[in-house]
Amino acid sequence: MEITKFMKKLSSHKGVSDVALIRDNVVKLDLGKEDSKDFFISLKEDYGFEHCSLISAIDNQPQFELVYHFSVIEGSIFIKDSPKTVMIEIHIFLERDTPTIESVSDLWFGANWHEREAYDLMGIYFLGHPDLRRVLLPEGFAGHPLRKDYVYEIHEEEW
Amino acid sequence: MSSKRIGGNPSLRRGLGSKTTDSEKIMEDPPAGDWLALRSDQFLKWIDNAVYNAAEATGMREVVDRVTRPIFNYAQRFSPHPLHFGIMCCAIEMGQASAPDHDIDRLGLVYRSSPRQCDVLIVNGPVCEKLRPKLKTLYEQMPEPKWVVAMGECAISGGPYWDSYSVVAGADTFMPVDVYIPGCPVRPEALMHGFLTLQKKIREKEPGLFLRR
Amino acid sequence: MAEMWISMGPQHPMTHGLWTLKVKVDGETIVDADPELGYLHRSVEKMGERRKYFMNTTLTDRLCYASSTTWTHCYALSVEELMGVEVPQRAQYIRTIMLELQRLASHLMWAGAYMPDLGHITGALYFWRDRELFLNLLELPSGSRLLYNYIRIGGVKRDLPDGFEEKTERILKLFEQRLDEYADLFENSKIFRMRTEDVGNFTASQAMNLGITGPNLRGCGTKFDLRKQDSYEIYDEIDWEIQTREAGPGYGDCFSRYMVRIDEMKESVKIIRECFKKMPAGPTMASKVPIRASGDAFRRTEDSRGEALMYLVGDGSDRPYRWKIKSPMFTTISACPHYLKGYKVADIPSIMGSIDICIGETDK
Amino acid sequence: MSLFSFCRWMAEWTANYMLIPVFDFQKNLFPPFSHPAGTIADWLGTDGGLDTLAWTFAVNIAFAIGMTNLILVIHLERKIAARIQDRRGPMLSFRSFRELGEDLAGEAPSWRFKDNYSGIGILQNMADGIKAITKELIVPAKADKFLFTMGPIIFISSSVFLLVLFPLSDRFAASSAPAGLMVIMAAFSIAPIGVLTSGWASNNKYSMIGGMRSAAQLMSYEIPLLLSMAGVFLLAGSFDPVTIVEQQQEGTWLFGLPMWNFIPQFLGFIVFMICILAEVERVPFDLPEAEAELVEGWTTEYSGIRYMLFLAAEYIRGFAGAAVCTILFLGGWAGPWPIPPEIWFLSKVYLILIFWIFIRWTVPRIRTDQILELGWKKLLPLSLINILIVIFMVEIYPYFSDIVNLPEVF
Repeated sequence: MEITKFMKKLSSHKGVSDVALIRDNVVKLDLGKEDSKDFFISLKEDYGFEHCSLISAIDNQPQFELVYHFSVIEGSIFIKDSPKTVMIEIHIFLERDTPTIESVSDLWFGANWHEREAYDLMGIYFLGHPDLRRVLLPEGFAGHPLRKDYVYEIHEEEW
Repeated sequence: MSSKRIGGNPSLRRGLGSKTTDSEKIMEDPPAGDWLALRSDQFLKWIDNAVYNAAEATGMREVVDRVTRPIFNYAQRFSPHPLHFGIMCCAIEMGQASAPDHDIDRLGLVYRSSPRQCDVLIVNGPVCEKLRPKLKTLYEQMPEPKWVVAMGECAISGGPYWDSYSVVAGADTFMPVDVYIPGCPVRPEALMHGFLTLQKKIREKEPGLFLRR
Repeated sequence: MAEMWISMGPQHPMTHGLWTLKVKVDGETIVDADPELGYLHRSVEKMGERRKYFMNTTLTDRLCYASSTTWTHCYALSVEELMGVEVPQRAQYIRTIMLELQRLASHLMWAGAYMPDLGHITGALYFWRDRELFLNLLELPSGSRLLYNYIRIGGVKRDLPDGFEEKTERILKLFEQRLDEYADLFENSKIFRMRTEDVGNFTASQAMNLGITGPNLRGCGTKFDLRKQDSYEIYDEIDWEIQTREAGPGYGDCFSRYMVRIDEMKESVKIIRECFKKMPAGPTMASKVPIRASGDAFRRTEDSRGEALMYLVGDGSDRPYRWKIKSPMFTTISACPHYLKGYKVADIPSIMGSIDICIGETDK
Repeated sequence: MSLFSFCRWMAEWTANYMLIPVFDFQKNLFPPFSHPAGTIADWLGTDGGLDTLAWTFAVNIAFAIGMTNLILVIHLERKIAARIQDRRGPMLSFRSFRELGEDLAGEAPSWRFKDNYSGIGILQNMADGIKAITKELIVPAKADKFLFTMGPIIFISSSVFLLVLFPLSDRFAASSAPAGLMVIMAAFSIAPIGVLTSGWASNNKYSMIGGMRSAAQLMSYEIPLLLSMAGVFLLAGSFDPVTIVEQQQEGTWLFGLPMWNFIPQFLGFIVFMICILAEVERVPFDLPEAEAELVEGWTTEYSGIRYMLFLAAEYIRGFAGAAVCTILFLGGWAGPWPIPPEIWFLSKVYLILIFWIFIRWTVPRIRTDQILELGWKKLLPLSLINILIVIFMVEIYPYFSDIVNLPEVF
């Protein structure tokens, strides 16, 4: 499937808005939180995005933003006359009071620890995640340090 | 920030985390009246004390110390076996130091994987909050006499990670450090110099006595 | 023997860094595994939010201690994308040379660390001896042995010194000879192949789903290298091949991963030579580099270990609002129960060594 | 003059001029009682007493020679390994004694590190050994204390015992039993019990797996090892090292060279070399202490002198293994005249040891299941074939050659 055709198809999905081509091989779109799981399933099954590159959580004060990067490795989407592979960047906005979203780790195993990290450092809860524990910080650590309102003491030496 | 070596002094050592057990308490104060009630380990301790006191009284201790101390000191300072333990960048340079170009084996350094068989703990990177208890365990697993080398800026003071929420400000905040090797990362030559400095330190501060360790 | 959990790490010769692998064994067969990270979590992402854009290269250098230039380069690329900086042609060539030299050093570090895992200490010292050559080479332009801080936003710190090309050529020639010599010691050795072949297998489709990229994925036969697939700098102007292993016995196992890296080193040598041939004259730094940025941008590069991705969000100030690092090893380690199950305890070092762990970038 | 007659002469001299007068003097101090000193003095006058004293001397001499060799072997290992790896190895020089002398004399310390690392480094072993004495001996809290101390004793004593069992030549033997090699092999196979014991008692999973591996390795390697030795025993018709070496001098080969056992029994020689490597636990068969996966294997929890003695005992076993190999297959102490047989024997042993060092530093370690497979499926059949060949040589061929007048080959 050529990338322009792919972009047209994307717009027809429920909850998808602002589909844009931000580089010659990267498609960016915004997605509603409720329709995310259906969209991710079709992203994997229909369009062949085999690889979950990154899930990053951003504290936009007040709401949270989740940015998913998926990439094609041997999939069916291509760019004409170019060896470049296609990536997709998906933005999902979450309310600060309810930072929950459905997990995609059953679709991409590689997303498993990215979700754990987002939970660990940003406090986003992934529903249906098999093993949502802290991954980088020790168990019992108070707070989620990558949030902008996290306050910590800096050990500054006296000079 | 104290870089004082605490290894040899039992009272300070105890403050570092090894707790005084009940049997030790009994040992310090042997029951004067009922010798027969001594357990075998208490008895050995008592014998040890008796021999020590006798040696002390006759002046034998000084003679034995005078001869054995330099020999043991010589052996200790020329065979420092570090723990095979890497934290960050400096660990790579530590490995590179044993490569043919620098060959730290010339100084008799053999990396042992088990803390039980080591003399030197090289802290070669930032100590994070999650690592700190483990590092302390490693230190306590090592047999006396033991030394700690803080290798690189991170281990000395936190280095580039001074404003991090999870990095401890230097290894000496929770364990005694003998030698600091600055550098980010430490070059292999600097590591060698650090070990020569450690030798110098061991030589100047003679280790524990022979009869009572 | 009953089933039991063995905890390996954080101080264990197998780990190559600081992490804990808990394995459940039945006799000597692995039944289950549970990796644990975080002993080296330095909070680079949070610290980056307190520093200016150009100051963060210090932190990116220390992200991966075996391959620091590639990470700084990934960061510089992302910031350039965010700010819209155009890098001069000569700087791009110099960057490519530095990246490939760093890749050689990193792969040699890996090979050196892999050999003691198999009980072959001499191999480690041979590879580290060769790595020393490349460290000396990288020291010439940058002035440092391990953490160079040479690639800056908008170009490189300074031009290559005089005589760099001749020195590089001499070292590359020596290195090629030595790689041919080592073939008899390693890949043609019966015991080496006994330890690595048919150990730690995974197929390409599994690897993609598990999030495994880089040489580990190419060891499964997938032609996926971001230097071609998402080309940056001047990799698309240079004639080189993606190194993979053909399907057959020993496909997607430790041996194929070993061979992919060895072949990649040979390919890197080619790239460096061609870069020197084609290198134009000119400035090495963009004429104007802004210090403020807004919006968001990301670039991904082919790190020595796989796909490196940095996602940056700017809010118009001179510091990043959010800086997210994707480490290839983070997902690869998370998948280790999948490729450890069913093998022996003695295979753990062989498998975990072959995927080339670097905890610095993993724990961030 | 043999070692024993020398020791006997020494024993007589010691008894007559040193021991008996002392005991007699003590006896005379207490004339009314039958003091033990008197009994000892009487006993020392007899043949049995003098023999016992002579054996004691012989064993001590053999032991001292073995321990001296041990230092040399460890030094060789470190230096050759370093040279293989394109580096220099330990370089602690005798000049470092200057510092020691200053410390002993109590003068003010002055720091001269330039001189300390410019020698051949044989002092490094000494420093390591003495340092180990000063280290704290740790017994883990949950370890089985009795077995934790017994394990090293079993391992080290059985290894040191090996040193006095093999002869350096027909005249230089501390012990000469008709079943000499059987005793050596029995002593060899005690050590895995010590390994298993200390591995289990450490209360450490790595140690335990190391101990288990040692037991498994013993099971799979002892059998082909003994079967490959059986060929030599059949050929010589004896377990006695002296007989075996003498038998090897009988036949001749090209240019009148003696036909040592490794020529007719090449198969057995190969099997033996592999198995003895596994027996002394060297790379590629050092599974019980595979440092990549089992931190230090079964020695993980041992500190200080216990660990150092483990290390020493392993080298002693290596030395003994090479000595057995020399006796069985390389003609023992036989060699041209001007060089004494003891030197011939030791040089052959060192040749094998250096060969092992080269193997150790050039091949990776193999896996447990592979080692068992190699032992049971390949080496065992090969050693059986070797025995068949020897039986053919010893029994069947001479029988037929008597009947049909075959040429005398063997």
